[in-house]
Parts: sequence; C-alpha cells; structure tokens
Amino acid sequence: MSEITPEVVAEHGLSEDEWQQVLKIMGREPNMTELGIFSVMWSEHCSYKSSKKWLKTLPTEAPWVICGPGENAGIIDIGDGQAAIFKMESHNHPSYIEPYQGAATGVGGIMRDVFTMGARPIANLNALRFGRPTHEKTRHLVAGVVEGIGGYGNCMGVPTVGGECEFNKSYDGNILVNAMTVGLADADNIFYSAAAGIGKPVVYVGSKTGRDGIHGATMASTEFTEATEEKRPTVQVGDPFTEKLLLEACLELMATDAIVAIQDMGAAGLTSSSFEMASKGGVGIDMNLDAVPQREENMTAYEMMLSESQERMLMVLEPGKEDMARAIFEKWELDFAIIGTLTEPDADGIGHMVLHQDGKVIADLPIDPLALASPEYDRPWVPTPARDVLAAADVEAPKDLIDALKTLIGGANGCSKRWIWEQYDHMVMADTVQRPGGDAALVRVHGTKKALAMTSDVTPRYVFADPVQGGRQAVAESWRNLTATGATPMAITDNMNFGNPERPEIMGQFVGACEGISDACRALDFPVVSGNVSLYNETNGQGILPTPTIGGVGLIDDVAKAVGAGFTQDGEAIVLIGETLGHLGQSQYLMEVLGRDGLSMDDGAPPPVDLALERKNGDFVRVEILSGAATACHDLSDGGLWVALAEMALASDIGATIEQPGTNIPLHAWAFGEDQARYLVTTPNSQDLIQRAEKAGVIAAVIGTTGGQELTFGPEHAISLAELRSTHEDWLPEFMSHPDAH
Amino acid sequence: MKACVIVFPASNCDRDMQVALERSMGAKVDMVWHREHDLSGYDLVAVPGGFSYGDYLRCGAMAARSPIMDAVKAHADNGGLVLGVCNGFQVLCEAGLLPGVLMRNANLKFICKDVELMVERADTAFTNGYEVCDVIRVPVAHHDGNFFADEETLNRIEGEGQVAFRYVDNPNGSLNSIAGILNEKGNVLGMMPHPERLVDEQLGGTDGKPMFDALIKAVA
Amino acid sequence: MKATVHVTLKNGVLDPQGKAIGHTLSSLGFDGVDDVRQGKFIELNLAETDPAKAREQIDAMCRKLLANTVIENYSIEIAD
Amino acid sequence: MKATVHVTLKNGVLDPQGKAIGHTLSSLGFDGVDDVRQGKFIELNLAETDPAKAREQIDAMCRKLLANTVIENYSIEIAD
Ligand SMILES: Nc1ncnc2c1ncn2[C@@H]1O[C@H](COP(=O)(O)OP(=O)(O)O)[C@@H](O)[C@H]1O
Ligand SMILES: [Mg+2]
Repeated sequence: MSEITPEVVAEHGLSEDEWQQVLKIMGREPNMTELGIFSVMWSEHCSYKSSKKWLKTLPTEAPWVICGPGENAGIIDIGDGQAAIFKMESHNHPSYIEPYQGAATGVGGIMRDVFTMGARPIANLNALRFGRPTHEKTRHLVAGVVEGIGGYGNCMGVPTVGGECEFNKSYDGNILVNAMTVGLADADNIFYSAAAGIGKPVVYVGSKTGRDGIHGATMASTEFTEATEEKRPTVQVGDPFTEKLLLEACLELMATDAIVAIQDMGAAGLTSSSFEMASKGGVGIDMNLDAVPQREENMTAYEMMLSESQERMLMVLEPGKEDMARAIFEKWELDFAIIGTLTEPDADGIGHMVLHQDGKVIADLPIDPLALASPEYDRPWVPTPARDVLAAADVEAPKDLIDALKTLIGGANGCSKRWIWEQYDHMVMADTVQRPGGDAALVRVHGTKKALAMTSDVTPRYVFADPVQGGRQAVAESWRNLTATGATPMAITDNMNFGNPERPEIMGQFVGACEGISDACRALDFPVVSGNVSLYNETNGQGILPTPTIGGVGLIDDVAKAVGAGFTQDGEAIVLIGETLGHLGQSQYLMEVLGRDGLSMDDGAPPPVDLALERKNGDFVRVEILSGAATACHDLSDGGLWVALAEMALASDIGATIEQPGTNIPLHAWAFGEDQARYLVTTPNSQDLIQRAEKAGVIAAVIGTTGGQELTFGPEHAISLAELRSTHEDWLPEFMSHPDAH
Repeated sequence: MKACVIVFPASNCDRDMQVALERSMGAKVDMVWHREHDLSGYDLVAVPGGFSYGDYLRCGAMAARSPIMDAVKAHADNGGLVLGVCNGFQVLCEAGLLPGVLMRNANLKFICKDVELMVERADTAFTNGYEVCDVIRVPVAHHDGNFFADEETLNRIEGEGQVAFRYVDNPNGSLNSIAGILNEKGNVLGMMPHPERLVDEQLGGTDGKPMFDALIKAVA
Repeated sequence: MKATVHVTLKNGVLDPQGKAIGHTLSSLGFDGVDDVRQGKFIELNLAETDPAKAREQIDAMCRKLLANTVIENYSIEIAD
Repeated sequence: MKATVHVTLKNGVLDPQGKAIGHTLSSLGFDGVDDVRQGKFIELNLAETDPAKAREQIDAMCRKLLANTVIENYSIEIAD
C-alpha cells in the first residue's frame, strides 16, 4: 500500500486542518483505506460542510410532515394512512462528463433514495440547465441527458411527468441535471436507516461491486479545470433493469417484518451507507469485505469501500429472517450476501467500523467522531449588492409586440419542451391525469380519487440579481404552479446548485437564497422536507447562475375538481387575478427581446415577492377552482401576461380576444412584465367571481373572452393559433436536428 | 371469462393491463410469473408492456425464452386468446407466435404520445367493439416499434388480412404503417400502442375500452 | 476458451441504426461513406476446452437466444 | 473500400447487457459460460481508396460519432 505523503492527503481533498483532525480522531496515522474513507465522508457532497450552517435555518416542520431532512427523502402525510415520499438530487458533474450515463444514474440514484424508505416511486421530474444553444457542446449534452433520463425512467416503468429546461451561457461548462422522484407508501410501513440490535446481520443486496466512479463523491465537490476534464474518472454505467428488480425485491421484503434498517448505496457507496446506518443507531459494524459480491478481480478494500457501483442496498435484518430474505432476492435474480454484524460500542460509547479482509483487520475507524465531526464551515460571505428597480418607461418598447411575443414563446427558453417529454414515458402506471405541458403534473394516488400535484421551479436570473427575492420567488412559483391545478401545496424539496462557496460572493448568494426560501416557506406553510446541495459548479473561475431548484408537491382530494391551463370553451371570461405594475427588470423580455444578459446592474432588480399577497391570491384562486367557478387556470411567470395567454390558447386550441388595458402602464410592460402573485382564470360567470374577489380583497379584472382561432390584443395586434403553435413547437426539434446532437 | 397477465422481470405495464381488464370484467385478473408452466383454465392471456430483461440483446428476446412461453404457445394453439401489447408484441414476435419483428424506431428515439389508429379488422374477438375504418386515439410509448417483415411475409400478412390496426400518421417507420397484427387464426393480437392506457376518461379518453369490453363478451 | 459471436442483419432487412449513422456521418461532413450497417458481437468465455464442442455449444446458443434467425445471420470465432 | 469498426466497453465498465445475456444463457441450461460482454460493430464503405487515409477518416468518425470514448474503446479494420 502506498505511503501517505502530504501530496496523497491533498489528492484526497483534505486540507491541513482536516488532516490534523484525522490524526486526532485516529490517534495514529491512518492507512490508505482509512484515509479514503475520511476523504469521501468529509467531501462537500457527503458532509455538507459549507452549507450545513445555513440549511439548518430552513423551516422543516408542519403538522403533515412525517419526516423532514436527514433521511433518504422527506415524507408527508396525505391522509387515509398514506404518505408521499420525495426528494430531488443533482447529478451535474457526471452528466457533463458522460451525459447519457450521468443523467441515467442520477435518475436511478434518486429513485433508490425513495424506495429505500418503503415507497413505490410513482413519478419523476427533471430540472435541466444547459449552456448557450450556440455552444459547441450544448446539443450533444441535451441529447445525451434527455436520452439518459428516459432510458432509465422508462425502463423502470415510472412516469416522468414534469420538469424544466433552460439555456444560459453561465452553464456552458457546468450543466445542471436535477432529478426528483415522488413515491407513495403506507404511513405505517416506512423504513429508516438507523441500525439497531447488536449481533444482527448486515446484508448487501443488488448488483456486484466494481471499480465504478471511485472518488465520485470527491469529484462532485471540486471545481472543473481543463486538467480534470482530461483525467475523466471512471464513469458509472446504470443498469435500470437491475434497479427495477431491486425495487420489486425490496418492496416484497418490506411487506414482511424482516427489515430493521435499510440504506441505499449512493455517493461513496458502501462507506457512507454503513457509516450512516451505524452512526444513526449508535452501534458499530464488523464487516467482512471478502463477502462483498465483486464484479472484478483483486479489488482492494479501498476500492470496495469507495466504489460507486449502482443498484446496491445495505440493510440490517432481523436474525432468523435471512433465508426468507435471500429467497426473495434470488427470485428476482439479485445478489444477496451477509457481509457483517452490528457490534457494541466501545468503553467510551463509540461504535467502530472494523473491516476484515483475508482474515485480517484492515481498518478500524471510530464511527461518530468521523461521521459527526465532519467539519462545518462558516465560510465568509458578502451580500449581493442591491439593484435599482428599472422603471417600465425606461425599458425600450419592441418594434412590434407580436414579434416580441413570438420571440418569447419561440426561443430556446420559452419554447415548448415537447421534444423532451415525448421521449419520456409520462403515462406508464396509468395514473397521470395532467401530463407534461401544464403548470404542475397531476398523478392520481392509485385506486383513490386523490392526486398529487408536482412541479419544479426556479428563476436563476432573479436569484443572481437578488438572492433573497429570487429564493422567495422560486418557492412562490412552485406554490403557484401547484395552486393553479386546484391542489393544496404541501411541502418542497430543494436542490441548491451554486458555484464555488470559497468565494464570498458565491457564499453570499447561497446565504441569501436560503433566507428567501425560508421566508417563503414560512409564509406559505410550505416546509422543506428534503434536499441536496451541489457546489463548485464553476469552470475556470466562471460560476453558474445561482440555481436553487424547488421541487414542490401538493395534494388534491378529488382530482375530478382539478383544472388545466387550457381554455375549456368559447365565450368564457378571462380574469386576471393580482396586480399588474409592469415590472420589466430581469424579465424574459429584457433577456430574449432586448438581448440583455441580466448580469449588468442596469438590468435592474427582479420583481419583488409579496408573500402575504401570494398567499391571499393563491388561496382565492384555489377556492374558485375547487368550487367549479374557475374552469381553467394558469399562473403568470416568465414572459408575463401575453405569454401566459398564448400558453392557455395553445393548450386548448381555442383563441381569445383581449381588451386594451385601461391603465397608463406602457403596453409592452403590461404585456410582458413579470409582477408576481398573478394568475389567469376563465369562468362562465365573471360577475360573481369578481364580486367574491372584491370581498376577499383580491385584485381581479376581466381582460377578455375566449373563442376563435386567433389571439387578438386590442384592435391592432393579432396572431393566429396556427402561427403561434408552430412558433412555439418548432424551435427545439429544429435545434436538435443538427448533427452535433450526437 | 378468466384472464391473466404474464409478468417477466422488468415488465412494467403489467398492473396497467390488469386494471384495464378488471375494469371491463368486474372480476379479478391473475398475475402469472414467467417461471410458471401452466395456463390451463384461462380464456385470455395478456403479455404486457415494459422492458423485460431491460430490452437487452433484442427487445423481447430473453422473455420469449421464458418457461411460461411454452404454455402461452399451447394456449394459442388450442384457440385461446392472447393479447400482446408493446413489449408483449415484441415477445410474441420473438417467440414466433406472430410474424415479423419490431426494430428500433426510425428516428432512434423513444416516443411517448397519443397516436391515431385506423381499425382494419372489426370481426375479431379483440376488435369487434370497433367498426372498420374507425379512427381511435391510443398512446404509444416505445423505442422499438418499427414493424418489419420480409416481402413474402408482408405480402402474406396483408393478403390474409392480418393487419388489425394501422397508424394514421406513422410515428416509427413501420412497414405499411402497421401498428398491430393478428395471427392467421385471429386468436393472437400483438400491437405497439397501449389500449390499456386509455380506458378512463380522467386519463384523457376511453378509446381503448371497447377492446377490453369486446374480449369479455367474446368468451362470456 | 474464449469465443466471439458476430450477429448481423440479413441482407434486405431494414437497419434503422445503420441508416441513421450513415445519415449523421454525411451531415457531419464525412463524404463518400455508404452502405453503413450496424451489427453486434458477443464475447464469452466457455469452460469447454474442445474447440469443436465449444463451437457446437455456441451454435446452439445462437439459435436459441443470441440471434433471431428470421432477420439475423451469425458467425462464430473461437480463439485458440 | 470496406471497413469495420468494433466498439467495446472499456475494461471495468459495467456491461448490463452482457450480464443479462450471461444470466439468461445459464437459465437456458448452458453451463460453464462466463465473462459475457456485448459490443457493436459498424461496417461501412468508403470512397477513399488509400488505406492510410481511410483509416484516418474512420478514426475521426469514431471520435466524433461512432464510439463514446469516455466509456468505450474502438478498433478499425480495413479490408484490402
Ligand atoms: N425537462 C423536462 N422534463 C419534463 N417536462 C418538462 C421539462 N421541461 C419542461 N417540461 C414541462 O413543460 C411545461 C412548461 O415548463 P415551464 O415553462 O418550466 O413551466 P412553468 O413556467 O409553469 O413552471 C411544464 O409542464 C413542464 O413540466
Ligand atoms: Mg406555471
């Protein structure tokens, strides 16, 4: 075994301080295997050392929360003894290196997080961010990532029902692939990871261990440079077939009373799963590495402990249930091996991880000192400088408003993402009530009238310009998208994608976003139940736009009462809920039509988010939907009012006639401003609806009527639905038909 | 009427098929594991969609060699009804119960969307709830649905009227826009589109339901 | 004993993958490429040490599983 | 000029297809088979008649399209 030199320590990503702490914990110099274990356990990815301090400030409780952050996924109570279990996770770096496998294994990993807790996955979402369309790698990355997500999810038979996809220069060298899974379990049959019961067997199931992705967890925690791109660490290849078998076998075993604790092997595989189980249970583990199923010959302990081979699980079983469990896994043609036992803590109450190989003890690590004493940093940060609000009158009007609308709905960011979601099986399991293309997807809870609503949202340019408002807005938009279907928003999972936290400006973005998210979660009763952090999304000093992706889940008791975004019939009134001020700072109009990049101070502040107003307007809209008064609903976000109207028309093939606004706001600001807390609803009886709005103190105004095959805005501006549709639908397929897509 | 759904490793539309059949039958539908050997007592055997064996090697190839497939063949030889959807269609072709083969989609991409099908045969146990030339809307969700057969086979299939459904707008490159075919006796149907996904108004339509209603009547 | 099986589509059988590769190659600017066909090969290790018997075994595997003889041809190579 | 490109997974990279094929072969009763790996090969016809230039061209095709060099190796054979 090679000698431990300062270079070796540095290669393992440990700072001098951290190395001193290792020596203190061990009371001696560690060997290579032990050093490797410290290195992955203390990597940013596994230890959250830069983010922990701030994540603790997020609100995580509500009466309906069964389990908040800290386990594999968050759990909420959805009534009738049922629970929804969900989480979002990033696979950014691996997807940049090998888009198909990186994205595929990301989907596989997040599904394991959910089914390891006893839930059957019922839906997947994916939030994607790519570089400029003109960047040479973009097409190749889009093609590979989308195919990888589909390849894994489709084979698993879990519908992929929603997500987002945006393009921006800041992601040229660091794409974001955030995958979310929502699962369904019985509230009284949930599985946790805390090991308990001295002498109980520790069991390994699933695929064999190979030399896959060794050091993946540390890779996810360092910046890219040209040199690391060359080095190309071993990429993990996903095997969705095996994962489908693993899912069925685990659920079959979970229906018995054999499992004490279970944990999937994700980043840092066997190491983090075993340490987590032991640490949570306050016990030790004696592990025999010779018993670990191995795919390759002559694997070292170091390799086995750090391998990130996919489709594996670790569990603690009740003694005496081993044979029954083995029979289940053999039926599903999976490996099953007893690889260890739980042991008593030592005289100081500290559990030990003792690894045996070839009859010798080859590593002995104190569990809690290592697992809990992972460093926690209070990294220096500076607040993001505030920007002035850009007055609508100071923002140039377009030459032609209809051309501007076409630019907004027909460009990379505003166009239809059908090309993506038609490659995903979004209907398998036969419960997808609202397919992709609406505000939130609706997936029926099998065999009931209930449905879960789900969506993923964030507007990174807002977060960049003002992390606090941007953080609030991401949560508010998620809440609005759920509300727009008629569902009650329940809880979120977050995926914090940022640049290098060692830079105070970046850390300031992180701190600000956490503050904004917290504000919004509190005000909207929308707690955080799970999440994931991905830092160092930076290439040669260029960070990504701060991207805290919010995955929201809501519940509707009777899915028959839900509405979609599409107009439902001719002759209905279109009502705009919320106040329109024409906020154009950081708007899509500014970016796509005027070609600004949002980075300059002149691009203004993002729209402020009034959380009390969000709540008031959203609660009003939800009641109107559930009572049947509102027949369609769409929230306003990117691109503002006209874009939302266009989307409603396209979702239905029914046009609309919109009246001239009776305000003194410039028309382009009225059309494309991005003021928050707004919705469009349609109703056959607008008088009553407006009256109820007045009573509730909600601003509401009829702005037009549905019908026809055109969208007409006042007497001067009109576009046919056919032209609107081709403008919206053609961009992505055309972009991806270029040979670079391979 | 007694029906069952075969389950292979990584079948994943097995439950959807069961739900659709039960909805029309009002009775329980059994799931049969691929290692079993006996299908006696069933009137209808459904081979569901999914990714049996991960679609590795060739779609349906490994499932077609499962122990249960001998029983499926015997069931079909005895005149029993067999319905294969999507991966089930691929399995039936690989097992030789239906002619031809499903190749990779012409655009090499997985396609999931509603498509329109033209009904070509309305005189079978599967399709007599429709009229010839009816256009029905049913989802497809597959990577390998590009029907191919050599010229002689194709001529025979067409000559014998074995085409049950054709795509109105061919999504995958299938020869003659073939979406579903029958065996010569007409008791085995394989089709790429998923009728079991559209039997419920809440999910966007019920154009698939007449097939299941017809099957129930056929053996009632 | 190591062996390799090559599986190719029969002449006249549509090859969507080969076709797409040919198309992409030419749009990437590679001129003068035609007749692109894609096949697969399977390498395996056999306990059997007699080459004739090994070939027989593999032939059986091909007919039973590795190739769909309706549309595919196969050939067997045994490493010596 | 005819050429064949063989594309294989790099050593140590998981081959789910090979694994499943191996498994099925043994459940079909073929014993003593292991290390099953699946690869693909691409046959093409080039207008280029100079073998060295042809090889160069194909090498470029492999790097650009035919192989995923992150996880795959490729080899080129030129028929003479
Ligand atoms: N990567 C993707 N995967 C699946 N669905 C997607 C993806 N990107 C966008 N969509 C779908 O397209 C629709 C529009 O997305 P988006 O503009 O982000 O919606 P919103 O502004 O309401 O949040 C949504 O239904 C969304 O789920
Ligand atoms: Mg929306």
